[in-house]
Amino acid sequence: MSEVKMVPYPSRSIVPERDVNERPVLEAMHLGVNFGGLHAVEEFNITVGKTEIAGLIGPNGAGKTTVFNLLTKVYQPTTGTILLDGKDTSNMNSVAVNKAGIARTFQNIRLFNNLTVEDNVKLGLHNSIKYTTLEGILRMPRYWKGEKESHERAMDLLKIFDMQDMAKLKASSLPYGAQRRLEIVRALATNPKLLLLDEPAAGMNPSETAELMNTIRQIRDDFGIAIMLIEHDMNLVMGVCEGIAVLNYGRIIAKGTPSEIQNNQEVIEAYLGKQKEA
Amino acid sequence: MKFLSNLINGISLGSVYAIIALGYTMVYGIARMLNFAHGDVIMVGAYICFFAIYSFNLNPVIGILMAVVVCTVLGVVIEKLAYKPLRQATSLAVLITAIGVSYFLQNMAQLLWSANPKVFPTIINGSIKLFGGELSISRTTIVIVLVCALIVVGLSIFVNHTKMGKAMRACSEDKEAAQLMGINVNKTISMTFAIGSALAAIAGVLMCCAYPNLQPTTGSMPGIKAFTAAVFGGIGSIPGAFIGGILLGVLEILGSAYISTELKDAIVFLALIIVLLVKPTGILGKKIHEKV
Amino acid sequence: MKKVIATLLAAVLAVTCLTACGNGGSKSSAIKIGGQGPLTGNAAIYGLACQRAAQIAVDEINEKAGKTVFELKYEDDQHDVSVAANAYNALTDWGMQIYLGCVTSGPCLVTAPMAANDNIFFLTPSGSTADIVKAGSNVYQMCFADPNQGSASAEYIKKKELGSKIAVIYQSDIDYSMGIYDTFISKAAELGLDVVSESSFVTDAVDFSVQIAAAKDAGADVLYLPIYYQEASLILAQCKNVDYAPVVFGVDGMDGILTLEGFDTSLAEDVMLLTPFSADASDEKTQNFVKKYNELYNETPNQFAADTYDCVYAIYQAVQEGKLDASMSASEMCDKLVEQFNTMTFDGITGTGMSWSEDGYVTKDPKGMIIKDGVYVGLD
Amino acid sequence: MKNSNNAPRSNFLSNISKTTRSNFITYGIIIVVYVIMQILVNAGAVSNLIRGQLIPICVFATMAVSLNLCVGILGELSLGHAGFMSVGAFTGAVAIACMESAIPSPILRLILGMLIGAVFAAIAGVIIGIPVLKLNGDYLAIVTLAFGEIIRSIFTNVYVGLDSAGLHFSILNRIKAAEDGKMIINGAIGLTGIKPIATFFMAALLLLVTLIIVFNLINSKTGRAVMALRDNQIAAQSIGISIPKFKLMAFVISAAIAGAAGTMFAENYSTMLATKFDFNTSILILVFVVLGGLGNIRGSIIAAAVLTLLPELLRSVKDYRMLAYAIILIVVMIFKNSPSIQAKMALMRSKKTARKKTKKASIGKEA
Repeated sequence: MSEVKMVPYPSRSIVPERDVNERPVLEAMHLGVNFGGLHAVEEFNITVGKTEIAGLIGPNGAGKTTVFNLLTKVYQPTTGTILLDGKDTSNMNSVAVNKAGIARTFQNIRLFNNLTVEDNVKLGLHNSIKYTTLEGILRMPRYWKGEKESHERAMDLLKIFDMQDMAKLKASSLPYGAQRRLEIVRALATNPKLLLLDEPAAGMNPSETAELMNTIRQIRDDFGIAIMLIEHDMNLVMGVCEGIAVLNYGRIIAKGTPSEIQNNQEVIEAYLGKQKEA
Repeated sequence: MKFLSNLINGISLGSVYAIIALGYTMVYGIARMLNFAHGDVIMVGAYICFFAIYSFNLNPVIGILMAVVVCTVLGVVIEKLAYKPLRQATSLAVLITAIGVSYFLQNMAQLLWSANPKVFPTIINGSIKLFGGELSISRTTIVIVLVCALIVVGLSIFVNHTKMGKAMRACSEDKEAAQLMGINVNKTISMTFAIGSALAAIAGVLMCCAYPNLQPTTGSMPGIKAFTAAVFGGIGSIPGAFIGGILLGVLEILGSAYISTELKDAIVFLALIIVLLVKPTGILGKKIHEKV
Repeated sequence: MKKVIATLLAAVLAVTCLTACGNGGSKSSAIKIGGQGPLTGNAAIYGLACQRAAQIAVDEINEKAGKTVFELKYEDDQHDVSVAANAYNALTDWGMQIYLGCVTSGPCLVTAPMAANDNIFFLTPSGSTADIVKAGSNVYQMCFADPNQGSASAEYIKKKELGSKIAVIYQSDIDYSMGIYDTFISKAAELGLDVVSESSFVTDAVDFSVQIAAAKDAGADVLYLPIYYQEASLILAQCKNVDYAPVVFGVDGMDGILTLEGFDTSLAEDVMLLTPFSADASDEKTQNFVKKYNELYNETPNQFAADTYDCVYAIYQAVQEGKLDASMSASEMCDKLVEQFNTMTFDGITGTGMSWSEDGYVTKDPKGMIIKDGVYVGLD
Repeated sequence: MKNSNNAPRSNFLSNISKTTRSNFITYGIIIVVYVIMQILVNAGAVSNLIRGQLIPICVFATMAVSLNLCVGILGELSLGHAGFMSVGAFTGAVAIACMESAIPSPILRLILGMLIGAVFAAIAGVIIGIPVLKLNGDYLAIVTLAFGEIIRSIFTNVYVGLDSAGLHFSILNRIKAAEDGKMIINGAIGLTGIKPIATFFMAALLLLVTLIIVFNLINSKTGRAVMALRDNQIAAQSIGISIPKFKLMAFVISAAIAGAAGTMFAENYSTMLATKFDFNTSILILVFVVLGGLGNIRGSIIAAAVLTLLPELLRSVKDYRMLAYAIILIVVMIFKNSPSIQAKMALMRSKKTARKKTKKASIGKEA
């Protein structure tokens, strides 16, 4: 694994050196949300470089998924700004945010269970298929062309995880690991600039996780996009992430490269607790 | 004065809706099903009481007790035969079955008791005059409102402070978890149906006291209205059913008094839509967050 | 499941063809009379009354003649316009030769044009909307057309000077009530009657406080109720609750109120109504019919039953005078019956000296009745 | 990543042909049944009762298919579908009555009437669809129920008259057409004086066109988006599929089809009442959909046909007719949906086949 040099970036963040001269794909500033007075996340600041693989870790209940939900506007943030590729997303909803370039997967898998694997991927391609509803009902030439193209594109995307043979299966009939991979493919199909993966390795065995690591890098290289992931599997996080942010009680307690994080006293305490309590 | 008298009539009609709505809301809250046969259980209750009083000359109190017993048994039997096999099925399948049960009860009633309407005997007589006779409130109205309030209080205490009530609330939150905690879910649901049906019997008798017309289809329209009332107040909530019922009754009477008698149903249902637009889960309904 | 449904469907189709093939061949010596009405559902009381009365009349006729003159079949139309068409079709499949029409007006409006098209004689006992008979020259009514009742009521109130201020409560979603209400209002205006309050209600209404308050506040001393007796019973009870005691005047739909099980007849004391039929009438025919109906069904027949009973006898009279026999086709019978009905007079239990216009309307006198001590007493 | 070889291409074709094959089988069934019934009718081999049911069956099958689009494909329970049918019935019939002198061809009039009925029902669909978008589950169901009741209540009080001075319209206030004209909608009396112009051919055609629209919709990107909403709304949003847009689209298309079916239904009878399209009719259509299987279009059609005929075939049990209908409905629902009974049935079936196999095997041995 090649060592990436991280350099400081304005707003107290760091990005890989190769992305320094590019506009960062994501800049979140003072992001916060409270649910009925409870500050689930506050003062969340992060910058993700254009092709960075970033990690978001922290103990259970730290607010990691909430950060994803804020970024994708499942919840509207109470405070702060999110700039996506320089664009302010404050007036956007989930749909607009996706169209603007963020795609995600979910901690508890959310597939379209009654549809086929192929249809799940085609749904990711939905906004890039160019024909209208009426053309679809009347089966105009553009319908045939659009369907053919989306089929081919869907098969190409499924190939990333070698899932072409499963195209005709119902999504719910897939094994757990394949469902997680399908979610990633579906998210990729929306042609994002930033891909958010919520525990992509959950339920996978070590060899599958190792393969996943390679695929994540592969995706980043082939698509030239940034990836941010939440993961409990430290081998994966430390192995694939270039920059890592650690969240505890809704606040970032540390940011840095994998080696910096591994040696951070506060992070170790957050995970293991203070010696007394242990 | 005219307004006041309309208001009182509205509250009277509303409390009938409220008692029926309580049954709907109980069953919905715990079993998560729209029991469209509820209105027809009311009809059965009213018939039992009618025959007890009119044909067998029994004391009205005994008549009411008989109605309660018969309806409770009926409710439990319906639950066992028709709904229990569908515990794991989609809610839609249960809904259609409930509608089948509703047809069944109506047609059974017609075969047993004929389609001829019956006039329910007067149990409570007279009225109270206020403001020098300008405003009169029938004693029936007072009894209905009181009974309704009593049932709401009683049910609230039962649900919040007894073991069975707690089991019911647990089932309404999460059936599997309740099962794991050692609650007999089947028994709890049967119990809910029993209580709901007993309430239906009381509702039937009270409804027929206020509006003494009894036919096999007597329960269907009030049933739908009461269901609307339950949604109005936030389905699953006991005080909500009470508030929803009263509001619906008042709206219906005021709507027909000041807007149009022809369009009173349209007014009531329009109000429902507006309420749901402002508060999507009804007046006292709980907001449900989906965890992402 | 799919297989089950598919088999069921195949069975249905097979049955279809079988029933179709089974028809036509059998010709019995009896004339087939068909009728339909709501035998289930909300309006079942009317349909069942007609079915029972028709059966009594047919049985009597067959017994007297010593042979099967008529064969009767009643089908259920649930007071539903589309089921009405099905019921009519079921009757024609059976080989119906004479048609007693539907009991309620809406279905009549559907089947009358069908009967006119098929040229099957149509005589409805109780479909009272004036439009029904316009469907064809072979369509007749046994009851009053609604408009006649409205104007007759207004004339009666005027003639007897029952009161100076009139309130009307009508049912706005049934044509029966609307028809009477319309003509009553226009006739009342013509006669100079003062209608001070008009209010309406819709099906399934149980609370009439608003309507009663409107009448009371307007100071009406006559309450005209062109509605059916179920709602009337509720209105009377609720009037009493608010101590409102006007002169109550009803129409033939009010008939039946006294036989309502559980009804406190004292509420109906002094209620007046126009009805062609009174179950308490002393003539032999009525007594005989009421007795039989009571024996068989443990109920007192209402005006629907009486009209149907008369329908069967009127047809019987026309059949005899026109010398019809069962071998004729429905269409041949229809022509002969039309000829007879346009000329004959008929004495029944809902009136004497009845005759029919070529349009299909009946001419008979409504009887004014007043309820005294729980029984009808003739007015006049 | 760009090298698309031949394998997916052939997959693509086989994929299309598989769903298309299934759809064409359904079209074929409709056409074959239509032809058979038409031949039987012409030969006089069909009873009047069944002949009179042909158009209603097509209409209710169309209704069931359109409701399935809403309940099965979109996944939103609607208890007021008859309301849209009502809108279509009344507006379409008024349009047809107005065109009577201008357009002599009844078929053309019927088609135009159905289009107008569909447009008005679609408008009603948009009006109701907007509040629907904000609600979920049972609350949505109750709003549709309320809507159906409002429509019924309004149409019971609508008066439309046509005379030489043109079309007159009124709500609540009774009006009368001039001497030379006639009332088309007369309040509680409903649509009056319709000269029925619906034909079995047109009804079957309506069903076929509906099927083509619905199948083509389901197999397009719009249909996929609608089904995605049914399966997981949050996931759908996360991949850029707008909930309001596609909910509304499915809802409105479903309403428009119901409107066209309503016009056809009204034109089959000489009168039509607003009360015909009440809660009970909505429920009836829902029963077709649930019994035929959610999302199963062919099932909807079969269920609609069987259940429309059933009460008529039960005429022989007379007074017990509707009771029998109720019992059949309950029993079928329980048998079809109870997991334990389904499991037992499956067990029996497997035992049966096993027995058959052993029997065959033993026979084979003996031979």
